[in-house]
Amino acid sequence: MKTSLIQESSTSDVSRKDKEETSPFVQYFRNIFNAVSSTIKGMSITLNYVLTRKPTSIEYPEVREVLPANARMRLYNDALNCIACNQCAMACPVDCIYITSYPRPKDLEVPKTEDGTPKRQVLVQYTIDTSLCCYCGLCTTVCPTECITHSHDYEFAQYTVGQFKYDYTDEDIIAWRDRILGQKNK
Amino acid sequence: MLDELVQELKSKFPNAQVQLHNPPEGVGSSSIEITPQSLREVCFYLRDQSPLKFQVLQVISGIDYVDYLEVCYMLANFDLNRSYEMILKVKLSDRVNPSLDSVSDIWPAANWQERECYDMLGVVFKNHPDFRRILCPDDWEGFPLRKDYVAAKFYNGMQVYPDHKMNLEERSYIIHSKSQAEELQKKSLAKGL
Amino acid sequence: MIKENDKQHEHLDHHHDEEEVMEDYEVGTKPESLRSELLTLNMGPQHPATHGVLRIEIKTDSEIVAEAIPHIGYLHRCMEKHSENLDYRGIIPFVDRMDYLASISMEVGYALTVEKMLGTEVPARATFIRTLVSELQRIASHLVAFGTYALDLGAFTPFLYAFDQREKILRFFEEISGARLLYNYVWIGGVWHDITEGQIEFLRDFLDEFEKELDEYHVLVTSNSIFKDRTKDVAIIDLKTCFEYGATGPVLRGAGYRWDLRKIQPYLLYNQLEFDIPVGGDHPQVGGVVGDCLSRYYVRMCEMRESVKIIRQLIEKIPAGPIMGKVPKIIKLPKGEIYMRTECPRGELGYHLVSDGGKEPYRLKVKSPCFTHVSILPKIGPGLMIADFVAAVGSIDIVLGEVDR
Amino acid sequence: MQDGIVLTKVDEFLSWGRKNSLWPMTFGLACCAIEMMATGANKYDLERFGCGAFMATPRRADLMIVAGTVTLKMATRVRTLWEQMAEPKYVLSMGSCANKGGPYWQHGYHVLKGVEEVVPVDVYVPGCPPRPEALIEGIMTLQKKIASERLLRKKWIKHVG
Repeated sequence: MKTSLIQESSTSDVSRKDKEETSPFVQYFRNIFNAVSSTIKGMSITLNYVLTRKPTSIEYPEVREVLPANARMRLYNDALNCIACNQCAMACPVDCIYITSYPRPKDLEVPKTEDGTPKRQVLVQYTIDTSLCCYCGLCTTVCPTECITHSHDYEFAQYTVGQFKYDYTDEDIIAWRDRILGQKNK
Repeated sequence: MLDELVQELKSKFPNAQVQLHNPPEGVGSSSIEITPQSLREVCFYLRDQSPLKFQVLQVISGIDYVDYLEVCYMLANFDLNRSYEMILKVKLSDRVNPSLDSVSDIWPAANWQERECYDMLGVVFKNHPDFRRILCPDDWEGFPLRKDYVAAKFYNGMQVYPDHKMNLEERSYIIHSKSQAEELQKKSLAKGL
Repeated sequence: MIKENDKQHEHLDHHHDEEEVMEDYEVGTKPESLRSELLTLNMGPQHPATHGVLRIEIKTDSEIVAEAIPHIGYLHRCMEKHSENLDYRGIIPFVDRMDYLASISMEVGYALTVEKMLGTEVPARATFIRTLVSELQRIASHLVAFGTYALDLGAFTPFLYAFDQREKILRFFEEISGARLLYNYVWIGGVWHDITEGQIEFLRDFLDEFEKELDEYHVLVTSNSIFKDRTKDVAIIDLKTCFEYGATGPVLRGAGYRWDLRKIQPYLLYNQLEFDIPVGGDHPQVGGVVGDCLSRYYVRMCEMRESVKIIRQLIEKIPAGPIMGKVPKIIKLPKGEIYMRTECPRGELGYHLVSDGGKEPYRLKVKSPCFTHVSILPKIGPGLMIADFVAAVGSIDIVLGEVDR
Repeated sequence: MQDGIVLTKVDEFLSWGRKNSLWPMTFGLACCAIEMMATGANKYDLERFGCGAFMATPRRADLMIVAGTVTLKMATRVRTLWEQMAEPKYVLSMGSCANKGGPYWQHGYHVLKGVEEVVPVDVYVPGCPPRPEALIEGIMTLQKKIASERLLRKKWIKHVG
């Protein structure tokens, strides 16, 4: 309806004007034609998408994307294999790894990690403030016993920010060990 | 190429005390140092008359050497056949009130770059058309990239480094008393660590 | 005379009294009793069309921009201060976060700068991978530019199409580096992870599909007459302005100057590759004048095709071998300074690195392309309509993380 | 104080309606904003959760996704935007920077250490930047929180007590 109104007014305008000014009039219709035709062209591409393409959405909570093996998600330190060498804390550009350890009493036997490195220190605290972590992966590359790794957990939204501080010497967190090693082997 | 330019500048501007700085250990870029007083005339010459025609000012970078400040002008020649870039340096010995002539009428690009240099290092550029801070808010105190800069505790009522977020407890590595340490150690040993 | 009068009173036709009053005055002059002033309009920091947290103070005369003053610094994250306190490896994650749409290009520039000072030899395979990923990053970055530019101008569909293709590139990046957006992939001396045969196969399929998609984008957006009318002859940045303000990248190439550091000062493998540098005015059938929004947009679209060409050449002859060169465990650069430029998707990225021989750089200053491009806005703004100003801001494709650093 | 079955059912209905039509504000600050855009795009499709309608103005939005680093210059604007939002309003802090300053906490003289310094935050999403899935999970966590809200009951308690 609207276009027809505009047409009427423009024709009446033209009748008043000189012959020279018919070109804008032609231009006007050409513009309308161009706009409509190019929109139809674009629409046909969209229609082609609708009809021929498979849906690309991932129905997230039900279907999950398989993460690549080296995906960098939440850090996990396997405290049983950690020798408290402090290299990860030094390499961390953000300074979010805090380690406290004491030399092992001399009367006790020195246990070994899985790859045979002697554990001369007793790890008392190994805290990572995950809310500061920038997931760059520099700490994992310097670890001599490869005990600090990126796990594949990314779903751990919290209601308070304090809950992001993980002490990896906690028994609850040591209990994650099997699950996270399982992720890597999968 | 830089040597020729230095010779040329030396003959044209005897007052500028043109010096060529080659990298001390052989790697890196060379730079040309001039006096602050002769900056504008040298810049005009470099842009319009010198055979290399540095028509583009790429960036102005300021460096704080604790004893003095240095302002570096990265100039580039956008000739399609022989592109060239150069570092022009000015040393400012007055660290308290450093000031320099603005080159924003020679290269309009300098307008914002000089504002950033002022914002970060506190170099005042004279005759600048719109001289104020650019990145930090207008009421910011201090010049962050100076080596002796200490961040303010409060800004606008907001704590910049709130104590409860600085992980002070975890960062205070060995503060435990002996008995505490032994207790913690015992706990860890029980976990098999 | 009558015609002009009509124009003058177009917006007043329903106020006949005013019209009568107005007729007493000569056309073109303003009655002194009529008070007029510029209206100040704040665009941003929260505005969908400013691509982040840019604030532009616009003084408008009705619908026309009379003065545009950009205010930046809303994302000033003190990257340069951080780099003075970190070792050379630890800076890479921060360099990533500068231009978060083209992190790899940022990393490549930084790694090349440090390697030049350090004198490290990078293995051939690592250089190949670096060239490959930086070109792929260029495509990903331009896709976002294309999608959001169409979004700014009122078209939602291209945004979805662009992100659809971008997700595939991100998947490739995630497989090689482990992260989706901020990779920390290019290290000093080489790259972190290797590329497998399967990933190259994936890339091959992707390139075939992407080229077809690119043709469709042209039909969907470039040939659309509404899009053309919005961008044609709008916000012309001519060559003189480009040189005065130091503009580089698609802005300079859009102005018709065939300047690309990949050709002029070749780094990585660019001197062995065949590709063209598209500039504004190469395709007169697209319309518009050289240096307008349309030509900047079109340069980006052509660059994507060139990048596809480059990647095709690369994956055919990727050599075997190690991916990390010999780098000391603690990197200490010799005393001195260096200024080095590379071509990132938004323009020339320069690092001015000053070392005092220690573990940390004494000063790292970044020449960011977007900073210079934002500084052109006060020059091109006046005289544009507000809607055209949005088109102008979108066409220079800024990333605020890099402007403020 | 009685808690009738009708009140509970009406409460449940109200919070069901609220949680399934969370309209976020178009408010991108930094890197995380790109992931937020990716979440809104086709692959992850935020619309499936009823919160894909990104509103350009705070007055029409229920949810503020603080996606990126909040600097001191921006902090007052974030506060203003939050104040402009109509009740009920929720804040989701996305990514390390908004949670606690992230990588910029140590030398960031111009970075606010966590957006909770200026606005109350309901849910924190970890990551730098979080994967789109992580953001969706954060929104689902927020939906859980909203579902447990008892709007009428609160009013009832106030009224009776």
